[in-house]
Amino acid sequence: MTGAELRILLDRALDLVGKNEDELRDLDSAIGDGDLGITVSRGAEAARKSIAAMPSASTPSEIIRTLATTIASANPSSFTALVATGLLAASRSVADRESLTAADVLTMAQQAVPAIAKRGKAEVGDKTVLDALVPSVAALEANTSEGALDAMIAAARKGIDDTAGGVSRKGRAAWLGERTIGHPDPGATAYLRFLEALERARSELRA
Amino acid sequence: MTGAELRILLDRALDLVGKNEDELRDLDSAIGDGDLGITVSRGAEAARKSIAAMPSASTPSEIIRTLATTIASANPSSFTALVATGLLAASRSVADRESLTAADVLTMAQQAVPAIAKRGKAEVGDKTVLDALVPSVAALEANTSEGALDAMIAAARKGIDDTAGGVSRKGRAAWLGERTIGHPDPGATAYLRFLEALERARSELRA
Amino acid sequence: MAGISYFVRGVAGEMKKIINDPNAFVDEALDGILGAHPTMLKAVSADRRAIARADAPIKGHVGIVTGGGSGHLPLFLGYVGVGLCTAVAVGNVFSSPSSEQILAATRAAHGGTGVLYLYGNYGGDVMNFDLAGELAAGEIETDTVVGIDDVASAPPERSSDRRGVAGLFFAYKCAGAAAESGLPLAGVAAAARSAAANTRSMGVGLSPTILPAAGKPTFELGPDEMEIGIGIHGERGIRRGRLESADQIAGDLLEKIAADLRLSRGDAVAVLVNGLGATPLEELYVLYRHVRRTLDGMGVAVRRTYVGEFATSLEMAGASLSVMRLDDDLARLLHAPARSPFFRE
Amino acid sequence: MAGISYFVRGVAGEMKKIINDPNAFVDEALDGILGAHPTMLKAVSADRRAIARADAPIKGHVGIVTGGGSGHLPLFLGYVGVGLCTAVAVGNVFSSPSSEQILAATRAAHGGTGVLYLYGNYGGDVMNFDLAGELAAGEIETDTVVGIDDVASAPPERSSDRRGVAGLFFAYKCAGAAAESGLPLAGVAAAARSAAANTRSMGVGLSPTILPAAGKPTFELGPDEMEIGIGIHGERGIRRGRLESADQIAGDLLEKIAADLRLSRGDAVAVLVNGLGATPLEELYVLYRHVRRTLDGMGVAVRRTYVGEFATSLEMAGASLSVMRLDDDLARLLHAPARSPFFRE
Ligand SMILES: Nc1ncnc2c1ncn2[C@@H]1O[C@H](COP(=O)(O)OP(=O)(O)O)[C@@H](O)[C@H]1O
Ligand SMILES: Nc1ncnc2c1ncn2[C@@H]1O[C@H](COP(=O)(O)OP(=O)(O)O)[C@@H](O)[C@H]1O
Ligand SMILES: [Mg+2]
Ligand SMILES: [Mg+2]
Ligand SMILES: [Mg+2]
Ligand SMILES: [Mg+2]
Repeated sequence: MTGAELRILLDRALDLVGKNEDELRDLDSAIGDGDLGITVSRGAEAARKSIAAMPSASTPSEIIRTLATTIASANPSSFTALVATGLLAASRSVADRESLTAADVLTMAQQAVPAIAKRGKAEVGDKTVLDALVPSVAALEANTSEGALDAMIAAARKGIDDTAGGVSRKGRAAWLGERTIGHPDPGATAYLRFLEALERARSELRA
Repeated sequence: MTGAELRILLDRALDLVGKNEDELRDLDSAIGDGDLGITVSRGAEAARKSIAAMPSASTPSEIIRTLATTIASANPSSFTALVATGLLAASRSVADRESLTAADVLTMAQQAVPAIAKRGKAEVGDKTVLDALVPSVAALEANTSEGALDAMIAAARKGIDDTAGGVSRKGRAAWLGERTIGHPDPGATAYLRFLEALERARSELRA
Repeated sequence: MAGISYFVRGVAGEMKKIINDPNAFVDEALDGILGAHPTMLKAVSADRRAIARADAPIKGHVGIVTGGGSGHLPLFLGYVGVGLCTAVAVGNVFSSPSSEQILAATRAAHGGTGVLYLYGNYGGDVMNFDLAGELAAGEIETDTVVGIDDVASAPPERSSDRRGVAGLFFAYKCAGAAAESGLPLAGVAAAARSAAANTRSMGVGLSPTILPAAGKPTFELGPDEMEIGIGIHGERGIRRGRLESADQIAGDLLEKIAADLRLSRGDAVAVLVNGLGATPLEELYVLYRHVRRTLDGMGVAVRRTYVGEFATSLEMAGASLSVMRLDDDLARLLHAPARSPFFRE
Repeated sequence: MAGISYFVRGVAGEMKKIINDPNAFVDEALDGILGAHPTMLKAVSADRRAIARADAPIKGHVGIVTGGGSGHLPLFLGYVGVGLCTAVAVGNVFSSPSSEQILAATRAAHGGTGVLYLYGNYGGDVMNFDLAGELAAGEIETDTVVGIDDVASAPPERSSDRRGVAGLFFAYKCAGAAAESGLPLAGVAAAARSAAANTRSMGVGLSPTILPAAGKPTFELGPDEMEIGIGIHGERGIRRGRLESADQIAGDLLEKIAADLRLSRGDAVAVLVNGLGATPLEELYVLYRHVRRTLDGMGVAVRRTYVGEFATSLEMAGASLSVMRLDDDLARLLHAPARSPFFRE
């Protein structure tokens, strides 16, 4: 995938993911401060603009770096620091590529995950974005072919469902302790919605 | 009336007037801050103690001065400043008397009234203690004989009733403007209750 | 855009206080203050209701005595210090101190050259200060200046009936600096009078307050109402209206004040945005922002700015704006050093 | 004797704010602050969310950068000044600033000898400061100290998980004095670490607060309840109980703090009684009174006292107690001069 192709894909996916604002706001209101909807919609909107303003010859690495810094600044929060951290690690791992192969995408994901875990000092099971991210990257490792994105989505969704019954152990939600039981993690859901948006954008662009 | 007689009379009258705490609190709550009940009950209680602690040879003037300063300090407020002002003027007007005649009592009242009016910068009709005080002193001027106290009580009561329908123009009640219509003035009522207490104390002591 | 009123389930109409016996509230607060600031303040009456700066009386300096009801901190006690008032008489919540307490403060403040009484124009306070002044007569020369800055409390033609609110701070600051500089009583009184004459204030209340001993609100407001022109005891203002935006509120208050002061292009002023208790500092700065922009637009130079809690009404939500027009003397006096446990310049 | 909770008809559950557009609240408050204090503060990023003392960077001096969500004034911005922090990154209400904003503050604070990050231990802030530090790496040396003074937020064995609350003030004051004296980064960090290690806090909340943009209360409390151990965003504490008397509350808070600090006879301390927003200053002094008496009784010397609003939670009613054990170094640093628009020593 060239830089130009990546831009088109991201533009559409970012547009789609922003439409989940209400759901994400409600999820974050239940066990956090309710800002995740705005964080995602404003971040996506701002990122579309920044990417559109980049020179047409920008590399995938540069595009992802811009995505990272724009999201980090639009409506700053815990989630944006995590996303930016992961995307910056991903961007660095493909710094020399003009175009991304499936292997490159896997490398990016494999670099992003530990960077995010380290930033959040979190582990799988803490009921955070990691509980969707880690299994979805495992699915990608198992399958870098055509159906990979569907497998990632399924794995992320399962990760969210499996942890919804537990207690949030990180971030603002952790303040509520037992009161978080039964609520799916907002950040993990945002990640799932992004994967879904990517999938839909890809189908649309193919059609 | 000697100092010794005055002490006995005041002790009983102060005891009686303190029992109006609830009524005065409610009246002052309606158009003021509700402290007049406590002001009167604590002031009366403290004054009884201070007077009891005075040397037995104290003159009426000294006793009234003690009454003034004690009431002024027990639970300070607008009303205590007015009462103290009036009593200090009264005390000064009989400074040389060993014993009070009916004429002395009239002099005291005549000195107290303008001092209070000046202190409060108030006039009859402003719906204050003056609206009970001024007519009651006029009644005393007209009749310094046996029935004087009854006449004063009747005049004070009429003054209160006549002004209840008007607007309070001085003190905290004036802040409420029209909302004071229909409420009798608390300070005027306190003065009336004191006259009544004096009357009852006198009858009891005679009996 | 209108202001915002939020409805909260589960906190319906409650007001909670961190106190012990409500009747001991004032004395316990004073005990805390005296214990916290022993190098700056001392009690000068047996009942500890008259309090003076620790080094009072200052020989040869005019004393300044203030006083009033409790529940307004930092008013009044908070302005006892170097370059400010010399002593204070402290009443119960929203109630005047006694003439005896004022007299004790007067004696403690008297450095041989007389005492200025400087306080807000409230009936009980005026009567008790006047009475104290008469009791002190012969012994100590006194003069009196009362704060009458609240434009909402009476029309211009009855300006001497107006109440004193947060703008009293400016009079304290200027009179205190004058006294500290060694001016005689007439000079200190003139500084106070000039500050008072050039100061106007107006406030807006968003919620009432509860007197600890009385246990009932000082007034009632509808859920999306505000009281424009409110006093610091919850006195009724000019009108009651729907809660407006910060800019509208700031604009309303400034308009009244500027008209009453006849502010015009080229004037220099000091501005005080005061919180009444519960309103966050952030909101006070949002108000200040619009006041400042408007004054800039009018060509009025803002030489000094104060934003914070200077005269409160227990936990009342709301704010007031005070403006003092400056001449060279007032500007110099305002700029002079001052130091109390509650205020430092 | 129990504390007192009053029920008020006609103000049922409302919370009113003096604001314009809720989404512009933070930027408008900052605009007001920058307009009010142009000689002391300046914006150092295009979005004006990074703000530094007017004379920053100070050549040869270590910079101190703090930051966090808005709604806590005077925290965090209020502690940018001489002898305090050098710059701040300002987030939305109760939200972290961005790493970009922190980076801008870092650059503005860097006088050539590195920057200390000093802020409260909250997830979003930690992640964004860490990210900023990585972005600055190579260009500017940074070290980090986080405030973890809230004893109610985690047991002693997990003390590094604790949140930072009003006690952060002590770390600012000591680190700021160390930086002002020209100590290198390691020395400034050591001062901050020592202050943080010797400070404990705990608070009690009486009412929730409402985020302007969210419009819902941060938590709910029964009409006569209080939350013991509350955080400055309304985080749940140790227990919820009936509102108690001031002396009981003060005793409870001090007991927890003294045990955790292992305070003993002969120790010297600084005490900070902090109001969370709506609670009147008078009530804070009633709390202080009991704290002081208890410490006196324990043979612990109170060397410095601070009572007022140092770290708020918008209009939350409640208070917190912070105690810092003093050694000679901390006592000296605490005593050093400091000056910001919001704090003066
Ligand atoms: N320490 C952490 N490690 C990993 N993920 C975290 C951590 N803290 C928060 N998150 C994720 O961030 C989400 C909340 O994001 P956001 O709303 O931006 O937080 P906040 O508003 O508290 O700053 C959570 O649902 C969780 O997925
Ligand atoms: N200026 C005044 N002149 C005359 N009487 C006054 C004046 N102000 C108040 N009063 C009297 O005092 C009474 C209220 O007394 P009090 O409760 O002590 O006042 P406050 O609590 O406002 O200090 C009023 O009912 C009125 O009779
Ligand atoms: Mg959130
Ligand atoms: Mg009264
Ligand atoms: Mg009263
Ligand atoms: Mg947030």
